[in-house]
Amino acid sequence: MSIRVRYFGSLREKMGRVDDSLAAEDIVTVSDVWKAVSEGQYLPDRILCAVNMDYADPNAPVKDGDEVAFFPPVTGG
Amino acid sequence: MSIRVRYFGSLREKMGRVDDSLAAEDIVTVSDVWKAVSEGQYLPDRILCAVNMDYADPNAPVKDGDEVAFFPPVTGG
Amino acid sequence: MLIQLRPTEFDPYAELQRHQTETPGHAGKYGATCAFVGTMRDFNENETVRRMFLDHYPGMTEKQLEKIAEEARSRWCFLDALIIHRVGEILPDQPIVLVAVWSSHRGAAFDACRYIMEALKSRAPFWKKETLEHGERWVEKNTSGY
Amino acid sequence: MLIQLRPTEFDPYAELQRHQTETPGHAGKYGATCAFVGTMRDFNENETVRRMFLDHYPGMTEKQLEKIAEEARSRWCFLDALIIHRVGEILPDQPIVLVAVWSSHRGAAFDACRYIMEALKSRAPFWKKETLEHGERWVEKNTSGY
Repeated sequence: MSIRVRYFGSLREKMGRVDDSLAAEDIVTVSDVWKAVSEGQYLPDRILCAVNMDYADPNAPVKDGDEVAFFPPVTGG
Repeated sequence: MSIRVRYFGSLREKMGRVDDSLAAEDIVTVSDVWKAVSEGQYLPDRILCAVNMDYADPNAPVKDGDEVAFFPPVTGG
Repeated sequence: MLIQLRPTEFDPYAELQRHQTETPGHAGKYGATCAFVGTMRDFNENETVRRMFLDHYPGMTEKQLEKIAEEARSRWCFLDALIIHRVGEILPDQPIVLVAVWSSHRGAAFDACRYIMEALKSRAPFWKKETLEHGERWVEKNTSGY
Repeated sequence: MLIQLRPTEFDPYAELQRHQTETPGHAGKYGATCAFVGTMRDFNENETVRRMFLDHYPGMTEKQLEKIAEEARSRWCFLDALIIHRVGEILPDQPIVLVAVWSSHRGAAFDACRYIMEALKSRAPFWKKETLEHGERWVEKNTSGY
């Protein structure tokens, strides 16, 4: 199982990196991805999630090869 | 008493003229002006009225020197 | 605020650019611009329209447009507004009206621009006469845009 | 429909003019154009802003803008839409976003343009970082425009 994890906006600065590559086998949902990259923390309410460039629920499933992204509320326009 | 009466849009063609000058002494309201220029007819519902370039009610008073206008619904924009 | 009647064709986008550039003190102050352009179509009510004559009431038309703009300004907070309206002979694909509002926030820009357009359509003294393939006709009534 | 991200400054009015002229088959067919331009202000939340960096998520940003435009098209009848959004370093008074909708009737043009702007503000992956007189800050949240 290989998942690319990406961070944007202020979260990128908080994480101190732009992305991660996960190889863990016990990842089922977006929440599991967050736990794996944040030393077991719960996903903060205000952080948005995307799987393969579409918005996703924290409970959404992830599979091998997916790109998962986390970011703060968007502020374009 | 002198009142200038003006017509616009399709009403101008129906009246067959662009304006009238009234000198009658028995004119009190906009409706009276219409009667004077239309051989005693009532003002049709769909015809709009203005006195001195502001929209006016058929019952609005007119006075010496006023400019009264009649026209169909506006279709600009 | 600038309100103008134009007897000849105008380019709404060049007018927007010019007005924005030439208005002093605006740079950096507005965050939102909403612009509406009404353009003459080559058909109306299933008939081909060759050209159009736009009648107006000189003096009253300007006065009513000023009133409409002042009403909008009393209801929404905005920095500036521009209204340009054609009069006279108009051909298909030519702009008829431009309404633009500059404000700090987008809600006021959208609301005020739309308010001005709707009020203009229902109250500004303009009358359209269309030349069809055979004959002419006065447009009877504007429809609501809401 | 055309959706573009731009790494350098653009002139929204020149873009509108160009898109309208270059799109085949539109002349005489649209009666209404509603355009919104979002421009960078030189202040925000009582602080002077010197410049701004607009982060985005390449791929997802375009994908979400496409979705938003398709949603608008499924809800309102319109002929064409144009969305241009800046990314990267932006200075005060520079345009950030242009959204325009061409349609037969003005209600659909206003509604669809505003819908696209609101959806873009709440769902398109862009993030603003402001450079103030002293220090930097990420903009936390967009407010509703209704």
